[in-house]
Amino acid sequence: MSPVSTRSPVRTASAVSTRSAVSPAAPAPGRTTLLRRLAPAVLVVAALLTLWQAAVTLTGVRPQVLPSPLRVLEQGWAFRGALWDNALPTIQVTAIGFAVSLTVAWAIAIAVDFSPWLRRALTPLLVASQTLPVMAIAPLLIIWFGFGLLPKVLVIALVTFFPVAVGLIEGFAATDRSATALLRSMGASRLQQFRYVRLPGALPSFFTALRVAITYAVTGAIFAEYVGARAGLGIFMQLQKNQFRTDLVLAAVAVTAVLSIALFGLTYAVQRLVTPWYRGDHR
Amino acid sequence: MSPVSTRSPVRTASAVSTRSAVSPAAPAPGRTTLLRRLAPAVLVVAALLTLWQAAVTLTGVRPQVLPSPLRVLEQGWAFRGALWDNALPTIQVTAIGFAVSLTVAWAIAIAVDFSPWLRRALTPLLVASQTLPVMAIAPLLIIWFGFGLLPKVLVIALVTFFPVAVGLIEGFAATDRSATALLRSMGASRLQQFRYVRLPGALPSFFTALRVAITYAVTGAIFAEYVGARAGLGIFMQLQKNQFRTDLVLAAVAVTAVLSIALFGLTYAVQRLVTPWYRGDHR
Amino acid sequence: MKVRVRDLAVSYGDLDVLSGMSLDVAAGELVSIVGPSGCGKSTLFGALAGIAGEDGATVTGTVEVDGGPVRGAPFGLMPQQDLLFPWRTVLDNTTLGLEVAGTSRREARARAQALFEPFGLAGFEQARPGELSGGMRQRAALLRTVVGGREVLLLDEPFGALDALTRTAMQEWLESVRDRYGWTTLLITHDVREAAFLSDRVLVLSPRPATVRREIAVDLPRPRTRAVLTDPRLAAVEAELLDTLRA
Amino acid sequence: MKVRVRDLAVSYGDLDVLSGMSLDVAAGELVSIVGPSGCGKSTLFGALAGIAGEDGATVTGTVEVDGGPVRGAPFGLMPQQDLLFPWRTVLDNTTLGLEVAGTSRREARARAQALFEPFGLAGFEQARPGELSGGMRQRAALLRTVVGGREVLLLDEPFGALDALTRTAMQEWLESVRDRYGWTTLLITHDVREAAFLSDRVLVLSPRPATVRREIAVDLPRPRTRAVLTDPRLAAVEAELLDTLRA
Amino acid sequence: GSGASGPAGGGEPIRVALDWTPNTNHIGLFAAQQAGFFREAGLDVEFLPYNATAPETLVGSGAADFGISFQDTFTYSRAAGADITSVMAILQHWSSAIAVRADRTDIRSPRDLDGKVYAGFGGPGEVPKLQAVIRADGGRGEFATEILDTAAYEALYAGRADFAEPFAHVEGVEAELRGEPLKMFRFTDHGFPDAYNVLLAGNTTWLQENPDRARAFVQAVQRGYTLAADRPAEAARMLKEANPGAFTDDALVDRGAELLAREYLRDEQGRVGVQTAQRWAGFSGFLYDTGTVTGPDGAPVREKPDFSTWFTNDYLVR
Ligand SMILES: Nc1ncnc2c1ncn2[C@@H]1O[C@H](COP(=O)(O)OP(=O)(O)OP(=O)(O)O)[C@@H](O)[C@H]1O
Ligand SMILES: Nc1ncnc2c1ncn2[C@@H]1O[C@H](COP(=O)(O)OP(=O)(O)OP(=O)(O)O)[C@@H](O)[C@H]1O
Ligand SMILES: [Mg+2]
Ligand SMILES: [Mg+2]
Repeated sequence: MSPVSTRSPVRTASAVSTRSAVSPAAPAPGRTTLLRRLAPAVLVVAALLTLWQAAVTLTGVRPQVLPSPLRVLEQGWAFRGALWDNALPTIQVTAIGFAVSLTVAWAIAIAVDFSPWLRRALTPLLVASQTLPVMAIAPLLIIWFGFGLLPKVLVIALVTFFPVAVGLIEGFAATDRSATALLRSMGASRLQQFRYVRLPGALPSFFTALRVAITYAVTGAIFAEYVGARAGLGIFMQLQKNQFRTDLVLAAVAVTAVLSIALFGLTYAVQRLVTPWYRGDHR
Repeated sequence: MSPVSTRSPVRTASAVSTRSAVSPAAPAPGRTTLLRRLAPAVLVVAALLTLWQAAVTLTGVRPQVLPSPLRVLEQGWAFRGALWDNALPTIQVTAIGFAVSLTVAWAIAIAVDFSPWLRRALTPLLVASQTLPVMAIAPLLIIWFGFGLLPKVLVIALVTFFPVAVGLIEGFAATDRSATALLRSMGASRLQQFRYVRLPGALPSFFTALRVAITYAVTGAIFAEYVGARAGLGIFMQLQKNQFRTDLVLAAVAVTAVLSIALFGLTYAVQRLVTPWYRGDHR
Repeated sequence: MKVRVRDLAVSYGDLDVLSGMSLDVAAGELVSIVGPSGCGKSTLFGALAGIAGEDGATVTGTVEVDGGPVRGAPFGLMPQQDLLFPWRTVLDNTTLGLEVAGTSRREARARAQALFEPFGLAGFEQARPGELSGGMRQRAALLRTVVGGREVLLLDEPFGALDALTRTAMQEWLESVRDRYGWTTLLITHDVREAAFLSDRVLVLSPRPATVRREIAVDLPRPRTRAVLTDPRLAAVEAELLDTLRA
Repeated sequence: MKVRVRDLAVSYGDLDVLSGMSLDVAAGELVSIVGPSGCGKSTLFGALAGIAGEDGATVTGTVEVDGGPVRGAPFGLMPQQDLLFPWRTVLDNTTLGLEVAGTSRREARARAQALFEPFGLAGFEQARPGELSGGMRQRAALLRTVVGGREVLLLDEPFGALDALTRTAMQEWLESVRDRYGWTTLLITHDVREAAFLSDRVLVLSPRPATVRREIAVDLPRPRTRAVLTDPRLAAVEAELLDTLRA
Repeated sequence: GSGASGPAGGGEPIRVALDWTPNTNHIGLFAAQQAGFFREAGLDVEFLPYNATAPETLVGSGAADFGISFQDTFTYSRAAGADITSVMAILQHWSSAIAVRADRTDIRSPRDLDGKVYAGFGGPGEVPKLQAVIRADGGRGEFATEILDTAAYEALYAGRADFAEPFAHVEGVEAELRGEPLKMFRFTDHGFPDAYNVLLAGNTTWLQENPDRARAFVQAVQRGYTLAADRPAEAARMLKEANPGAFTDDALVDRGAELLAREYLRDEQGRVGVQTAQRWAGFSGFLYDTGTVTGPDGAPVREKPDFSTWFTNDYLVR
């Protein structure tokens, strides 16, 4: 009986040598793993793009209606300067807006966690705030705050704070009751209970919410540009759309997507840093 | 020493009589509790409205820019017929769209949970899907699907499926590793592990995500009406906006908010039904 | 041999927990495992049940059941942490093993229900696990395991949280039904008297990394009754076990 | 009296768990509580520590410490489920009580660290609770409680998951330091020998709804050493306890 | 106020709100900027970034001093109480028109639109206007409306809608360039009054307080549109230069500018910018007659105002 390496834990009589099912067997960690992790996404995206290209070529649909991915790529590349110039302000406003959004979400969630009265008072307002169409409040924002950074930051915050706030509020509320009880038995103040149990207990829930919210951040910034902006991916999209340059609109959409995916990926890295004890089994 | 009733658990030497800190002491359950639960929200909303009314009266801002809440109410009431006629199609399309959204989210989350390959392949696509500006794809939707229900349903699904999918995916992944291990030791198939552990374990996370998503559902429907519609709250808002009737736009926003809050509240009721074992301490 | 283990080695990263452990269990036998806290007893069960890898262990070695590879799920594991599912009632927790094996819910419930009385859990069928006391949780977990109908039971401290009386009652129950169902049983316990009373053989493990330091056969007639408790042979085994552990 | 409890009644909905329980504990005394599984021992501790309401219990009655109302947090509770926090290392779990009381992190760590060796946890300071064995978790939870520096310790089955040897070592450790720190201790155990060995008095509870059925004083010299284990007076107390439980 | 200082009075820049991303409707504004007309008049002019808020709202609330407007949106806004005055007509005639795809042989004149689908923007006067045109052409004026806003043209091209109302000098040119021309039915060809398609509106209070700066600004804009009317190619170049990156298709701008200069920028007397009470009374009066105009209190108004108070030629060079 010579030892055989298998991935399944000891379930067979033949000699087994198995390594954690958690961290997938990796011959050489670094680059190879990354490549193997990215492969499925790359494959599927490639397949979809090919399908799309084929569909456009076969149906001969007008590029104003649906340009082929190759055309989007080509034109996007030709206009890379303009795309970059417009991406920068969007990235800037996204960063500031999302920072504000996180601050607001944490502040609200903590306040609500400490006061059931506030919880009941604010919850309907928070929900209602998500129903405000930006179009309806844009004039107010402009009249009050002009065309500077502020109204855009407000729009992004408005669009993205809610998932984080809800995730945190429910995360706090869902923490293990007996753990809180233990702390209370130690005479822990409400603040200490929060710090030692509710806060760390809510972090996984926070990161889930963060992933949802961060996805909306860039889109929110583009949306915010409707309130008034001189440059930005949203402005670029509108300019191109009004000139029937669907290909360039989609190029800008692609840039947005790449930005969002990068931010989304970033949350995993941050999570690993902040909650080293927590391992969802992302098998 | 005569027994005194207090809300805090036995911490004093004076005779104590304490009832669960969880369900707040309620003299007569039914109506009174509900009233007391709603009081904070009603108070805060009333305060805000008063402030707004005062601000409008004092600054004398034109109603086309910012109407007073009383005017919104009055005009909203005057146009209650139109509001109702437009709310109905929006509610209808919201219901259908959100049903589709939930189905899609569950399908994706389950698929991804069963296949790490799919997880890696789809995650970037899911994130990217959230970056598609409705404005940019609206023309495509119309060209492909016409003016019927379908494009609107698609927009709502697109806007709302993501939080649910992410909540479910992470909920599945976060379930207790040792509980899964126990089931594996029983020889449970992947499907059984899912059914007996991952599914019930993910439900709290699902409901958190549901609350975020359902808030976007009505707004999503209004947004979807930009894709093309004959009636609906979104159409009503556009019409009134073009007529500079900010008061009626806000009346429609108010209807939207009430609808969203109602749906939001509904999730708690459903959650209590579906996960009776789970009690976040919504103190 | 019902179960045959050879050269089983388990490590968590740099921490070697089991190093080349071998053991045999005959069909119908009850073998106890005693050893210092943290030596690797629970880890051994995890490796047998095929779930040690789940929390990051590296496992090598051979496990055979009935002389061949492990097929299906012959092991019924009662983990040290009871792992009752908060979303199921106590009754539905106890039917889990049966449901997984494909027994109909109704049938499973009937079979589990029958044990609630002898396990002192009558009246708590519809309670949630959070409403049970520590000892009641443990009994529910044991109930879930024995009702699951597996050939080999792996019981990790099944009576650890029980008072003397309840404990004796449960031990006697186990002794009385073990034979009837032909269970092959591996039992982790820290109570040498319990080990001596219930076992055919007791394996004493060394501190981590664990190997079988000593194997002690208990030559007492079966089925064992309360009378055995005063048998000097039992006391002798007990003393021998303690001595080995102290060594 | 350090602790004075009068007419304590606790119920979960329709389930009466404690009904009019009264007891006194003198300063520096160690009082054990034994009783059938599920009778309400842990519930009693929860009520004393002021947290029974947390999971939905209705509590009535009087608890006094030092002859007056309960002020601050005089009780150091070691719960039956260890409740180690997964997000803290083992060391940081054990410093929790000190941190809550306002001790600096550094000082708290130093004090807890000193106990890792006698508790057999040396080398696991930086491990996560999930990487400990059942017995190691229990020892970490005990460490957290005793290092917290409270006047009254409520220990719920502190040695339940330990093997005989480790258990004896821990009991002896407790006996040796109890006096030094002047701890008043209430101890839940299902091991009558342990109760007899460690206690000044043992309270035997009735089945649910629990009241104090019998109080048995243990007249053995302190500090108690291994020698006491063979003392016939200990055996007598043990027998009396078992008898009372069986009644 | 302080704004009553001389034409060179610096102070705050003059803020101009645009209705849309830069396009040929704005040609004169940017021509004036590029040709230095504003500088010559001592004016600091700031074009506000494009945004989703109606220029009438911005101008009326004082968030902007001037803005691009249209005769119908101006009418609704002013009737609702907005503090705005039209200071110049930019397009002297309808450039927007009813359009169907040129290959629609089944639609030869507006009366054939009965029972068809209109891709609209949700403007309150749209439907009555189209009904009037169809009825004037002998139809019943019954058609379905899909409110599509910016997706209207795509729906038209894709055949999901049958007709829409594009600008001849923007979408019309674009369609031609693309080789899928549109068939246009001009309103004036079907018994409908002519109208100022595009206007320049100012904040009334600001105008009164800053008469000199107002005059200087409006005249500079008028010079810009005159330049566009005289030398469209040059004006188009300026428009593009003023908005780098905004135009991807030169031909669209050039052909649009040419068409504007040829047909829309001058009135019957060849003047640029001048408005008449008669033209105002025509289309705006029609809108009042439809009952869709509402007053500041939200109630429909039918009684027509004195339209001559709505506009002024006072700031123009005459
Ligand atoms: N959260 C709860 N909700 C409802 N019932 C509960 C709850 N906690 C405990 N009980 C009930 O109270 C009774 C006493 O429980 P308790 O935990 O105090 O028992 P115990 O004496 O500590 O038993 P053991 O020795 O098994 O730990 C049990 O019948 C249990 O079912
Ligand atoms: N998931 C894990 N990760 C890392 N180390 C682990 C893990 N589980 C167990 N260990 C280590 O393995 C060793 C053996 O643990 P195990 O649970 O098998 O002990 P045990 O013999 O069952 O002890 P006890 O009687 O206290 O339950 C311990 O030192 C423990 O720290
Ligand atoms: Mg163990
Ligand atoms: Mg207990």
